[in-house]
Amino acid sequence: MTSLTAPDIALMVSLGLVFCGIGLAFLRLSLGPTMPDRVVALDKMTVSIVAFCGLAAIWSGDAAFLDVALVLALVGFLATVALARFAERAVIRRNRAAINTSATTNEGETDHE
Amino acid sequence: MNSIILQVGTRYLAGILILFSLYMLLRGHNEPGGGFIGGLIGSTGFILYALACGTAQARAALHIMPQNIAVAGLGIALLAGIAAALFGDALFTGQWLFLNATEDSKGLPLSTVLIFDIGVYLVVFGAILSIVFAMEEEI
Amino acid sequence: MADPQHTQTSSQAGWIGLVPAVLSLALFAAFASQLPAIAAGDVQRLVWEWVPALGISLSFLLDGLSLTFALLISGIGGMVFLYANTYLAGHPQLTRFMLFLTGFMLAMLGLVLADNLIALFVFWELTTITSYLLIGFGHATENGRRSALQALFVTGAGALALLAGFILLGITAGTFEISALMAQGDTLRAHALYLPILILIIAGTFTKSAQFPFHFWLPNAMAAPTPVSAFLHSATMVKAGVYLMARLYPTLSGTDVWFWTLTIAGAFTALFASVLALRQTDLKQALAYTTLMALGTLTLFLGQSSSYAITGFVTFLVVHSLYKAALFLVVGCIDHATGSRDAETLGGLGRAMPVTAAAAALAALSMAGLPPFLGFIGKELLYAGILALDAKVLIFAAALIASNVLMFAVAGIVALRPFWGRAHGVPPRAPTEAPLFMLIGPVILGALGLMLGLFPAGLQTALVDPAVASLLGQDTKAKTLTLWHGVNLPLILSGATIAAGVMLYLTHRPARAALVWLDDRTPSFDAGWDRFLKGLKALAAWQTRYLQTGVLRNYIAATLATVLVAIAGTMFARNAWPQMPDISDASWPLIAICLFTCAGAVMTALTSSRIAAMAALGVVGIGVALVFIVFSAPDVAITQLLVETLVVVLVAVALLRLPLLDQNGRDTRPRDAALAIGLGATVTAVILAVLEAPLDRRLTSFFETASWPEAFGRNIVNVILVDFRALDTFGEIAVVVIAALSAYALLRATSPAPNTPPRDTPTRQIATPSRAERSNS
Amino acid sequence: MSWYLATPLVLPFLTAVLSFLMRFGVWGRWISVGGNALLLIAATLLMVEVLGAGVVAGQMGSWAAPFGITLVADYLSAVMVVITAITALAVSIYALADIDARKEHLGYHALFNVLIGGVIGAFLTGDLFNLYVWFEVMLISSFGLLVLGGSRAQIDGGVRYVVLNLISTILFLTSIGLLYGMTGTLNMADIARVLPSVENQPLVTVIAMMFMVAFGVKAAVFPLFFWLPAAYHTPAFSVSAVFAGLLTKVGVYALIRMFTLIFDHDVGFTHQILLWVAALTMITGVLGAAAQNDIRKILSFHIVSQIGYMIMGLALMTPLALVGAVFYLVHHIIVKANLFLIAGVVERTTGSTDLSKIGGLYRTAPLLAILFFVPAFSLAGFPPLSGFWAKYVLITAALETHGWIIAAVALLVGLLTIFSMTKIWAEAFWKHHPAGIDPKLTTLSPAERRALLLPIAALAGLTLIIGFFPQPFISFAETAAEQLLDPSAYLTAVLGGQA
Amino acid sequence: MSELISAALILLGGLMVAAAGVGIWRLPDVFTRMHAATKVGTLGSGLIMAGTAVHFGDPAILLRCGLIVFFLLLTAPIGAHMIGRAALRLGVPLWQASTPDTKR
Amino acid sequence: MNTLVANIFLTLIWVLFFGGFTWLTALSGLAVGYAILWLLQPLKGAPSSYFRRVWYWARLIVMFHYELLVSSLQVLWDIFTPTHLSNPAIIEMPLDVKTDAGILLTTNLISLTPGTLSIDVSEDRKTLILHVMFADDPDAVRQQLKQGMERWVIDAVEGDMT
Amino acid sequence: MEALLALTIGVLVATAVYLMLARNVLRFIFGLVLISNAANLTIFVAGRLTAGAPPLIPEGAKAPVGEVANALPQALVLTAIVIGFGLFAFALVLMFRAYTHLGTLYSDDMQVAEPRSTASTPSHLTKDTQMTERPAE
Ligand code: NA
Ligand code: NA
Repeated sequence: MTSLTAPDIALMVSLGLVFCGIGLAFLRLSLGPTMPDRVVALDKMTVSIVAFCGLAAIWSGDAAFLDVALVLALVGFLATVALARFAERAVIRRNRAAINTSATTNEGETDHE
Repeated sequence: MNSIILQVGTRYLAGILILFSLYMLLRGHNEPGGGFIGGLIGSTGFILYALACGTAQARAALHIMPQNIAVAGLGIALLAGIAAALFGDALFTGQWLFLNATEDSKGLPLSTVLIFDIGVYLVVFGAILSIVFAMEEEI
Repeated sequence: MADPQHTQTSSQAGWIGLVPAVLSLALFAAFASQLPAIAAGDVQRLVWEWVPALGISLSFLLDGLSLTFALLISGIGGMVFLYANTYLAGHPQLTRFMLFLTGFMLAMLGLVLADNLIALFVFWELTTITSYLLIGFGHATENGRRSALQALFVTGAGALALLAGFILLGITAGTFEISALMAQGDTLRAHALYLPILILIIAGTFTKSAQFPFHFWLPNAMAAPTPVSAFLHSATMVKAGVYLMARLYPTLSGTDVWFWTLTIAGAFTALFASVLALRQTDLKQALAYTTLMALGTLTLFLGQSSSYAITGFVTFLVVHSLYKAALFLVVGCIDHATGSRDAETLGGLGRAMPVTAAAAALAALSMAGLPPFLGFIGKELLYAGILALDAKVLIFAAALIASNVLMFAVAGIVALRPFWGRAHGVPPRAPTEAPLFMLIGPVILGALGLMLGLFPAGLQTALVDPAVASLLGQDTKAKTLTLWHGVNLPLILSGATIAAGVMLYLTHRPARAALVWLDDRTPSFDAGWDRFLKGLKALAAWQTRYLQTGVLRNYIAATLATVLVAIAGTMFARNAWPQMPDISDASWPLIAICLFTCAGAVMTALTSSRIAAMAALGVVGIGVALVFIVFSAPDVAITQLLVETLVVVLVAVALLRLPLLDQNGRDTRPRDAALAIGLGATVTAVILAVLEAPLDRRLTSFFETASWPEAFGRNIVNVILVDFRALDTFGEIAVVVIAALSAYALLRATSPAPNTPPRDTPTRQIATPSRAERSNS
Repeated sequence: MSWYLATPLVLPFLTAVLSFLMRFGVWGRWISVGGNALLLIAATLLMVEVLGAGVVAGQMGSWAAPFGITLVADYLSAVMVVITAITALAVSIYALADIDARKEHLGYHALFNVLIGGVIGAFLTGDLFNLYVWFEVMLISSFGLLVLGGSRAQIDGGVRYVVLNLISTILFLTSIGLLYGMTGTLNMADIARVLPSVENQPLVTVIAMMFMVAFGVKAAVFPLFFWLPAAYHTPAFSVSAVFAGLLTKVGVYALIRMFTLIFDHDVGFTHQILLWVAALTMITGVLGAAAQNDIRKILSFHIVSQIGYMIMGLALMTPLALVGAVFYLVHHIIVKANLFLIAGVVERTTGSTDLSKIGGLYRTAPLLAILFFVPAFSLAGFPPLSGFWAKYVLITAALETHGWIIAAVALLVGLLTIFSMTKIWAEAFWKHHPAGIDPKLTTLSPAERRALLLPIAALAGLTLIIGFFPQPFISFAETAAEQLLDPSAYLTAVLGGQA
Repeated sequence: MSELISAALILLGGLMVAAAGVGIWRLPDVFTRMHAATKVGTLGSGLIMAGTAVHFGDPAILLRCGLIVFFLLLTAPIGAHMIGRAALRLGVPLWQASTPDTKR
Repeated sequence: MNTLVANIFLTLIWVLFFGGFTWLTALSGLAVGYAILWLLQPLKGAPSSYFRRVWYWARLIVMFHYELLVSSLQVLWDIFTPTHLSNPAIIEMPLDVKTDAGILLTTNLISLTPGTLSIDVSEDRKTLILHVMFADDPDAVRQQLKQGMERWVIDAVEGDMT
Repeated sequence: MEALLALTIGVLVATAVYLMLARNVLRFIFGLVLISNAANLTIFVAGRLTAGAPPLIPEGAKAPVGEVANALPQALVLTAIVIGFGLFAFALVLMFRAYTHLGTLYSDDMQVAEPRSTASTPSHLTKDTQMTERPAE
């Protein structure tokens, strides 16, 4: 890539922007503060990777990377669903525990994390 | 607990996922894909099903115990390898049959290699489901 | 230490013991038939190939020495079998006993006849095992088991040294055939490995023959039934060590080391044992110590090179075997009849047991060295041998004479007092004469002592001459066995011995009391054994506690530390460090991806939030997938993403029942961090070093050219998976199947998860109301 | 004739599939027995072929050598396959009485037979990555078998076993990747051919050490053995028998293969380290055994100790030493598997394997006593049992090379082995049962007795045969050692003209 | 021409993805962040896919890109719904949760 | 009927996957689709008639994209302005749409249009819980959604029922 | 490029090792995932890197056009990923079982297979286990 054309520049810039998006999502992921925040961040990252695959396909000139994107678009949300369900179940369990144990004691679990 | 949105979404997505997995399986020899990827995607279809509607329903839909699918897959893959003996070749030597072959195209390829990949698919599919289902049922 | 059969004595002997008795007597006859030929200087060899690859053959050598032993073993064996058949009649494990005893006898015969060092060793160990089983005949008692182990362990230890010695000898000489080794004596004695060979072999023989300081197992071995003691621990097995020293006499003897080692050990053992023999009140124990004395004497004589000494050796060997076996059998008769072996209390049995008494008297007189018994001839030769000692060190002579004095007294105590002395107590049972089969042995053996003493010439030509020739070569003649040498120094010494012996016998009670007093105040080797075992167990326990701590983290740390040391240490030792890495060629997207991945990894390591850890794992997975995408691996990237998704799904499911991560559950942070950083850096260094040279891509080139034309696939990766390397893939799906079956089994094998909280769960929870709780209310 | 090689590999998997699919009912177990009987026949045929040809190689998928995956059997591989088949058949018969229907339904036969398949694959493969795959097959099926009962002890033992073995697995995988990065090939013969021309020889030593550690964990050498005594006493007896007999031996086999065929470039460094490892392994193992009071724990630590002997043979790297290592491998598999099987019968008749809680077998179960005595004293190295020849050869090899210390250690450890074996003998057999039980074999049903004792007796008989007639085995091991030290026949068989 | 359209589309898409990132970083609570992630992010990815399709100009690739977008549109809201539901049930506090209609 | 439609739908996707129509892919797609639908029988219950509502579908698609674009800008604005102008709230909205497909479509489309996010549907399927970013007037939002997105979906999916 | 990945692998290994040494076996599992990724990347890097050229043969060609990425390590990594997943899944289930049956995720407190005397249990353990929550019923 010695002489950059407009599409190349657009590609690079877009790539940079996608990375920025992923990076910001990562920050949210690490900071939380609640469980759903982290799940949202991860979900967002997955979707961004789809975008990255598109850019990679353009960059390499090979459509094979679209297959990666296709798989990710279909399957990626499974992790989100699982994590969300995890968060939700935690509530049910906590509530059940709260009923079982006396009103004053509380579980050590902080489901927000 | 059960989400209507997820259940309804699953109805479409699970079918698409399984379809997609078969597609990835069949084209794997020439494009990205293959038995592993196919099996992994196929299993996600039923995992989604299990997450949305519970494992009992997912197991009912599957009809066969996932472990049996996996072991049968292993057997199919093995038979695909042993089949070479019928042709006097070494274990896992691919045997090919091209239907409707012309000089341009090789036609429709049928091969022990594809059978092997189907075995791989079934193994991955069955194995992942048996773990996930059993694990789900623990909760 | 009564034998277990006492309560169930039966006069009806079974037939089972007659089989080995007949066998051994037939063997005796067969060996005896060889006497003329051997006496004529013939040496017979019989060779079967066994392990030619290792130079080991089942070769046998019949010469004077081995014939002497073979006759003693089979002859005494026959009588012991007859004896035991009655002695143990009705015992539920009689068959087993006879089997072991027969096995022992055959092994012992193999030992003395073997002409190959390794074959000899095999028989040597077979005697050890059978002896272990026989000593452990009283296995129901703690003490019986202890004695069996002690004997096995001590002789086993010696045997291992012996094996090393044999191997070295074989390596040095280039052969294991004893008959071939004899010719190489001079070369071997000059060899650099002579000393180690000698030390190792002597370690073996000394333990087997119970020389000081390995003597302590032998008296304990008397836990075995009396026939065993008579056979193994006096007449045959303990003489295996002596036999071996004699067997290797032409090969190894004649050096200063040989002389001093055998002389000192033999003399000391003889004196030490005979003193201790006097101390014993158990008849069998007393006999056991006199056996030690005899073994010491034999060893002492083997140290010498004079013809007197060797003739004395051979004669005393025969003498001792005859009277000692007889005496053990007699003690067995006493024990059998009265239920007691206590020298302090027994007395006056002569009237009730006249035949036994007669046999005892014959044996005891031979033991005491009185004329006209063979014992006298033996003692005369011993004294002549002492006087011919290579080093005229008076102390050895004194030791030997002193021990003979003691022997004399012990002979009286053991064989005369119980029959003709005054009883000091009442034995558990009223004495009756022993059954016939138990008398045959003692009588014949005792009578032989007298017969051979009266007519020693036959013994001389048949056994002593050929045996001495085996040790000293055909050129050297044995000294003459005769009752009357004329009045010479040995005769005078004999007289003095008898006189002193009588004195000692008369004063043995106070002497014994003094010895008991002394013995109680000196360290005991037997107690040392217990301390040794205790120490061994303590060492084992300490080591195991130190290594196998049961703490998984320690195992992991040790394993990872080993990895680190192995890699980094080798890089240091072999100077395999790479050049400084050059990362200037990396594109910024790659840098971003790497940073992203690393950030995810660090976050996984440091977070204490479960969901953050899970998500961070996902980040790493995505980052790695991005690497695969950037570097053109769509199949791998897809697989990676799918697997990553499944990982998250599975972890999310599992975590529903798992507790929170601990906040700071780490007490070894510096160690862990050091290991982590060290391993990370090392792995990086190795990878960098590997990457310095270019890669040979011929495999890939082949796949690229063959993929479509030969394997009909355009996706090379998939073609590799399902065709070129299908076997890998097959194994891999087997892994997947089995992982699933295993996980399924693990989840289903156990009953449905217990409803109650698991055992270790603390019931009290830390009371910090969660934010969720607050906002809910 | 690649099917000579492929059949022993394929059969266990076929058996596994069929016995799993038929696992409800009695079919599964008999398929397992029958499959393993066929496996023994196939292994014997392979052995006959190898005896005729020296080294037999077959290219799987018909792709020529460095490109496809080669299966190859030299003397060492062939004998390991045969021994594996023997062990597998013995254990599958034993399992008829040892494994209950519940475990069968959960897939015991599939796990077991796949484990055997993995072991055979590891012995037969001539490809490094393929070796990794078979190691994984073994590993995961051993995980499953270990925890199949689901008891607390099994789960705890399983955690230890799994965690430590996974570390080794990852290291193995990494090492393969790096070696590929240096040589560009995965075929072991090809690597051996290419490696001398690699410029950076010091780095080859580094990689060699990585392999040494990776296989060292599998082989349970010092200081990497922790997982073994932590886990081997927990599973079903037939499972621990096959673990004890086969699994660590695959690690030893891999070490022997790698450090004769591939990493013989820096013997002064690598094999010297192996020698120290061997000595420390022997000592720590035998002392560990001395500290135990449970039959299976004693036997487990003895595995460690015995592994040291085999490593010693490799470390000395003389023809005779390798004879010793090979002979030891064969002897130890038979003997150690048998001892664990016997421990199972002991447990069935006395109620425990804890020595302080049992006893009385000598009096009332003499047959079992004899059956124990043979392998136990063989393990302790008493002549003329198989273990004696193994130790004899190794000690001779050590003394020939003036390895005084290692010879002394080997002898001393032999002595301490006697100590442990007699401890079991004295406590479980000689001593009276503390609870006053008369442990009789007749408490087992006739069918159970047949299934339990037949394999034990057969293995004991094998021990005796090797002990009394060692010549054919020794001369076989000699050829095996020659092949290991001079791999030209191996290279030619695998690579054809390229070698 | 198609190159420029493609460039514009991917640039715009990139901006959207980045904006979604900013949104997820800056917005005050999990629900508002979800707005950014789910739709702005999906939109961004969709635009980039459109750009990719235009870039290649191949009907097969166009179809594939269409499928990708379709799948994203199908799954993203479901995922968002699951997260939102969880957040709601967890009782994650709502930013400025003072509107009278607010339930729970 | 429903099954047939679904089957055709799956066949179509199958053909799309392979990137072109051939008889082989079509036939195999039918077969595969049939197999999958058989597999998923427990989930049965597909939209009623299909072809009649092509028009409504077209309207739905167009309107959806329009909404998507317009309200995206609104959210973007809020993201990039230093202060958050939005007044978010969780509101409930009664649902008229009945069928599964209708509910899914409605909720998804509501989620995809910025500013509104479907959080949950009540167990009785009568109420939709929404998160709204600009909820200054919740009733207005409800009204807008019911007359917009839900209407279009109902027309497209369940025209016969209303 | 390779060097940068080597560094990344180093970081992955370091974090994985740190996790593996933790008391909570769940962290070990996380470490296992990380180090598996590191091993896969190592194989991948050892096969050298080629950007933007997947090892696919275009329609009509008999071999890949131009230099494409090394396919062999890709196949190996793919195999390793799947095997790694199998091992991971089992390990996870095992740790899960360990918790439900042994009542703890702290390897120090699992004392069934290798019981230790309670006297030697470090005191800090009792303190830390209080941080665990009650398992679900
Ligand atoms: Na193992
Ligand atoms: Na040992």
